[in-house]
Amino acid sequence: MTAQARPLVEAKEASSRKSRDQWLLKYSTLLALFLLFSGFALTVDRFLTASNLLNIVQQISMLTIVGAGLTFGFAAREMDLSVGYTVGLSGILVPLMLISGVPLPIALLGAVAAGFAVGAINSMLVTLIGIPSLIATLATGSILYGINFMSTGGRAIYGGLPDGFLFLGQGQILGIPVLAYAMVLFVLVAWFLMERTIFGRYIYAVGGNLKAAELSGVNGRFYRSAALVVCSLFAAMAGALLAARLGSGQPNAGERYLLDGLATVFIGMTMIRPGTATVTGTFFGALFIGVINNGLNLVGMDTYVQSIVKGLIILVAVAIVSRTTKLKLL
Amino acid sequence: MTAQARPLVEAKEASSRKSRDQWLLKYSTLLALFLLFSGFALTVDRFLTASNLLNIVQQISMLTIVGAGLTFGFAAREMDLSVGYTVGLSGILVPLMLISGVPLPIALLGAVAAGFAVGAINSMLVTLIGIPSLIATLATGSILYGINFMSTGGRAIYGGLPDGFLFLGQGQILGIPVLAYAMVLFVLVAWFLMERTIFGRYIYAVGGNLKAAELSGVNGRFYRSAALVVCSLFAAMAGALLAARLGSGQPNAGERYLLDGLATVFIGMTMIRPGTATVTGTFFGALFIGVINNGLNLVGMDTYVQSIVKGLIILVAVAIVSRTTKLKLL
Amino acid sequence: MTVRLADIVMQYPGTRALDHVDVDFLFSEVHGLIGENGAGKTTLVSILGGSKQPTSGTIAIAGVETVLASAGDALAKGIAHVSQEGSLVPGLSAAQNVLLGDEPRLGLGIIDTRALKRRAAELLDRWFPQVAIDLDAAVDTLPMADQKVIEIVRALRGEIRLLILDEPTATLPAREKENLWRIIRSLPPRGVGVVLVSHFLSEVKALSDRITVLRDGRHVTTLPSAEVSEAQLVDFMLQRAGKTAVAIGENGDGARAAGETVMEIADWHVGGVRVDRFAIRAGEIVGLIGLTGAGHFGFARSLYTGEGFLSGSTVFAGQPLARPDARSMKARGVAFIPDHRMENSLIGEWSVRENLAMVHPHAGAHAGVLSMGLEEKAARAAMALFNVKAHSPEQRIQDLSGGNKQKVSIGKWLYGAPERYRLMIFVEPTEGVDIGAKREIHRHIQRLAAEGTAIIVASSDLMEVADIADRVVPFVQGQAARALSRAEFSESRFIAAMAGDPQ
Amino acid sequence: TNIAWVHANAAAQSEQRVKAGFDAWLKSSGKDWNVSVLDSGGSGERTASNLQDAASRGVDAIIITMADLRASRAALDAAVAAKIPIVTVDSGYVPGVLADITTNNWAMSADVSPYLLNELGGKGNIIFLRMAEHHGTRKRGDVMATILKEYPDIKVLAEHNIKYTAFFEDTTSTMQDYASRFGDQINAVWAPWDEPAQASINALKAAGLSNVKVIGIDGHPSAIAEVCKPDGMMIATVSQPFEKMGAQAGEWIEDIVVKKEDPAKVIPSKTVYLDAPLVTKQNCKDFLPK
Ligand SMILES: Nc1ncnc2c1ncn2[C@@H]1O[C@H](COP(=O)(O)OP(=O)(O)OP(=O)(O)O)[C@@H](O)[C@H]1O
Ligand SMILES: Nc1ncnc2c1ncn2[C@@H]1O[C@H](COP(=O)(O)OP(=O)(O)OP(=O)(O)O)[C@@H](O)[C@H]1O
Ligand SMILES: [Mg+2]
Ligand SMILES: [Mg+2]
Repeated sequence: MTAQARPLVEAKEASSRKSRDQWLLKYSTLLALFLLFSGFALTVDRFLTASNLLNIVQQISMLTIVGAGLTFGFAAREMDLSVGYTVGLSGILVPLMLISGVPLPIALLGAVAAGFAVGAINSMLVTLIGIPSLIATLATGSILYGINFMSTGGRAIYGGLPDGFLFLGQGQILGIPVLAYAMVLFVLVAWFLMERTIFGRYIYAVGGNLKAAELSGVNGRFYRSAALVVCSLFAAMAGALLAARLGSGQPNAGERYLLDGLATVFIGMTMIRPGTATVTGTFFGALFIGVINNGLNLVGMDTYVQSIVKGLIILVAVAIVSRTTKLKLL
Repeated sequence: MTAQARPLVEAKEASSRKSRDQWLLKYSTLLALFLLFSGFALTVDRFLTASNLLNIVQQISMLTIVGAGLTFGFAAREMDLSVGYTVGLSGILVPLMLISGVPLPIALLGAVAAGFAVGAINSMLVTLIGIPSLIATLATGSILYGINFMSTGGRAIYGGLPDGFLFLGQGQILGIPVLAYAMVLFVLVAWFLMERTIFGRYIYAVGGNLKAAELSGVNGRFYRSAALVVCSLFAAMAGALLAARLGSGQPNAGERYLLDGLATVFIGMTMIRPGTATVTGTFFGALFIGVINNGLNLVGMDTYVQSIVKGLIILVAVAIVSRTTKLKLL
Repeated sequence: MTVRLADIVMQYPGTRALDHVDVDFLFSEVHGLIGENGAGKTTLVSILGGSKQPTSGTIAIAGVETVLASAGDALAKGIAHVSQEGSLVPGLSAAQNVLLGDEPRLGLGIIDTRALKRRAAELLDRWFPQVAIDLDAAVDTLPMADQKVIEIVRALRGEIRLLILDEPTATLPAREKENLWRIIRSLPPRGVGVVLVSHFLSEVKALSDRITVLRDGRHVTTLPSAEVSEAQLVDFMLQRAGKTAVAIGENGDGARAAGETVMEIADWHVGGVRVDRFAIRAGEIVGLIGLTGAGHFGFARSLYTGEGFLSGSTVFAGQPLARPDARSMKARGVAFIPDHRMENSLIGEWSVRENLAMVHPHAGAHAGVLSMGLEEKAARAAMALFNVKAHSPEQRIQDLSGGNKQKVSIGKWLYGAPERYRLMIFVEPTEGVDIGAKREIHRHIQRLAAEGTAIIVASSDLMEVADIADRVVPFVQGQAARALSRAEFSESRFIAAMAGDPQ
Repeated sequence: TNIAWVHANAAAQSEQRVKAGFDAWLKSSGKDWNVSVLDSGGSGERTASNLQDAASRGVDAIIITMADLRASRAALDAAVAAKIPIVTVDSGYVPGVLADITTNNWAMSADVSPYLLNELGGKGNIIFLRMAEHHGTRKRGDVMATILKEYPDIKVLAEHNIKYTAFFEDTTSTMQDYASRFGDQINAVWAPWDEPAQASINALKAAGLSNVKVIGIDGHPSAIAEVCKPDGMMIATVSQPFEKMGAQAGEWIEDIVVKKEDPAKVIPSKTVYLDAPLVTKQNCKDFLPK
């Protein structure tokens, strides 16, 4: 019958249109990033130079690492509000150790240990005692803040840092900043863990539906803890790199990493798998913020105006996805 | 049969034990507050003096107002990350208006309008465009930050403020600070709205189960918007009072109100109706923080150590509830 | 008076859920709506209830074309919808839920708390005079059946002319079911039409004046229920899709030789439940039945999770164990398929593939590294096994129809499963599942038993238990009563046993 | 003797040095005063609360460093009413306090800014970093802006207001971007204090720009060391006598609180300016720690 035939054709058309929409939606934030990048490349003089692009990478590397860690937390539906202070902790611990003569590899191990310790405490509070991670990490953040400032007397630590350490934050290998290698390494490891291993799958599972995961025989406590530990570990590594980049240990240097890290993850959650924190999304989220900051700086825009423009760009980029998909963030 | 009787008896005993436990649980954070208060009263010299208690009230009044506003947001399951900058906005807008000769009542209306405008924009982004409130308010926060600093050139505004305005923040009526009256007024209004009116009931309903509320004919969009508008309005009023207390407009004065406001609500969510944001809970949460800060200051404890001790006290207070109830914060 | 849905099309990405459907509902009838899982029933009633907008088509109330822009809009026009998933506001009390959106006020928007409680009690008494529910309790602490009652009372509180019930009895035990049936029948004479979506054909046939059958999103037929038999309805539902009705489950008594004892417990005390002795042997299917709150579900759950375990001795596969917990029981070869699949089993935002891979992800991994290709292959196999209707393994679970969700909830235990489970525990295995799929699931259960797996089925569907179980243990007020053997199976016997009638 | 020490932001090196000077003075004069430290973390409101609490506690004297006291008027009045002597350091004089011990921010900038511009020969391109949130850095920037008007051949390539909360990283990133954008057009960097100057030098060096003249203000030891390096890019700073400020505050409190002398006789003026000499490559050796 003709009446029957019509709808089938329509269905096909509709579905191909839909799948295009679907695609657009998944990648609209990425598209916004691309447009932004092209815009800067065309209009801003030295934007598209190797040295500037390397600058961007260097500037976002610590943020990306913190964001990648937070991604694990979000995936498991645990929020770590203490990351900023964990960045600060290892950012002063490592310089302090180095200055007192500890060899570099051991100082870096010290950062790992500090990150692990913070993560372990957070996850004990959350999974054993049952304090919601938002409160627990708000409180441990307050404690870490006190420790960071107390252990330095509030002072920044300068001087006496070995060249090998400074090389991590400021040096280059084959013309590419060491920080870039570090970032790529962390992102790849995080991506692999989350997307290709059962470890990552289960972190997503406990975040997606804890009860369902536990009834399927998944150790919910373990994977929620693991996610919080990864958050802290990554933050601690970022802190060590930050100290190397700044050539000094600053007790409050980490604070911006909380809100910026969250922004990174949020923006990332608008792409790839909308509503879900993914390592790839977070990476592009950090790149997004990095490109905006750098581009607007090159344009010579006033800091305050930058802040306004940044907010507007984020809104526009996210609005496209949000019109059509329901994003649930937490 | 005896076998039948046994479980019933047990059930009764268990249930009376249960209800005591239940009670303990509901009020354990309050109990912690009470113990803390008594501890300070007994051990710290001038803690329990009228003037000191009034100090505490004055110190927490703005925080309580911001927290009361955030309570509406949490109840509707919307997070406002821009409150700090809204505090800042009206905290410079009102002094700017006053200095340029606008009469006090109109300047205060200006603050109301500013709060309303920010809330309206936030809620449009959230309910019309569909951007999750966490992202939307992160972005509007960035925009407001830029506006605040741009409009003042980053400088604080001093001088030329009318006495009537300063009286709001620094004066007393019948020996009690005006700020205390303001706080009580806002808390009572917020409590009444949330607990006794349909407005509040629907805000809880859209937060509890948006779909169910909409199926019952509740206008979800309106009440989610309303919650965000109340957040901003309360923050704007707190900002005006803050400027009156400081006798100056400071573009960055509001920033601490985000994290502290959240802490207030979180702590409040451990009592009264565990897991739910309530105005009463938030009030006690603010009191909790105020008593800790003031008491430790009176003890003469070093600020950094204070920060550590504060984190520990919060953990202990919240741990009691968390051992037994599942708190879901967002 | 009627509501007429004309030429309704609902297009989802990759799925046409409704394809030019025409149907009209009278305000003076009970109108049954049946069809396979995924046939489009929920979609159709969601459009009727205003919570979804069709891609194209029109809606006319009493001949006047209208738009149902939202659930609230439909409600204002006299159409109330009790959805399949349940929609109450947790945290609010039962009374507050009943009157949500229509609170009595003192003026100035202030809620009249006392009047609210009174009105809620009146409403409950008017529609469900036999049911006692604590209206002050937080609604999420009430049993499922009570929650359903609250939802229905809420729907009926206003000037309603059409009440939509989407599988209202899927999770209700027998006694509540009967209550509900009585209410459904009483509505048309009071001027309220009912649209009833259900997989219980006998229920639909008994209650409805007219029945509409959907198949693959198309309208098959609408006809007076007096004019069709159940068998014909099944034909309408399955026919032309190339599926033939499966013969009613013959489980071939005694064909399976029960093997050695798999699990044996004694003096168990879990929560409010006490069981003196319970044992199950390989290849045996044991049914657990009971009224609401009798403890049969809690008991079944606790065998796997140990939830609420207070005391008792347990021997599994010849080895004593202290207290069951999910991980160690899974490691011992126990599978647990819970009820309330969206809450207890599935992840809505995940794809079918990812949900299927949740229990045994190793099956989709190469040397510990997950391979999408392998996963997809294994997922397709599991989907084929259970005949899951989805446009691809990548479709999100929340976009599947209720019954297909249930199939995934069971299928995930068989994806990459070991040779065989020692014990499988099913709670409400066919909740919201269509008649064809129900038989398939029963066949699977019987096949698994035949392969030597011990099986526990806790269900509120007595016919289901009668069909597949070898032995039925009725629960009465937290106690296991004497088991019934196949020879004693009959609906009346079950009901008597559940009521505590010692025979 | 009980002293409450209220920091505006203890994370600032300058406040730390004031405190260190005070501590050294306590030690050398053998006092066992009980000093409790209250940090306001940069928040004017916390400064007010800290003052209130100190007054509540009834300490014998309060020392306030680098706060903007105009925003703590009411709290200050409470302390004054409780007859607690208050000495402030670099906080701007407000009625009620005994004195504000400080350096002259306008004068410091007036020393170092022309020095930089003259070293450039009155010609060239500079990056102008400012920070308006703090009164001292703001005044220094304002003076520089005024002086610039007299140097028509100096071109400001870019002006940037440093983000206070993460100033070191913000300066580093911004300077990296400027290095990309302007390359070797940059002849000099004017930084409002030493730490951003140091951050700028790090970033410029990493970008291979070692021919840029940088100045800072404060004269922190690491900055002095940088000036003294023969090839150091930092050509000048101003040495603020922070330690001396701390010691001075101690001495006056000793006289007034312990020895009960008349404040009017002890303290010369409401605002007491201490000398802050310009440090350049020529004289920097004099400022190195002995
Ligand atoms: N949001 C959605 N996106 C894509 N497909 C959907 C969506 N919602 C429903 N579908 C598809 O539409 C079809 C009809 O679904 P519907 O829920 O109406 O079925 P149903 O008849 O109620 O089935 P059941 O008896 O299992 O509840 C199914 O194939 C389902 O997968
Ligand atoms: N693990 C447990 N822990 C505590 N109490 C339990 C447990 N299992 C069962 N109970 C108690 O036993 C009673 C029956 O529980 P069960 O879950 O079997 O009820 P149900 O018939 O499934 O009810 P519903 O229809 O609400 O699912 C309940 O009152 C419950 O309090
Ligand atoms: Mg359905
Ligand atoms: Mg049940």
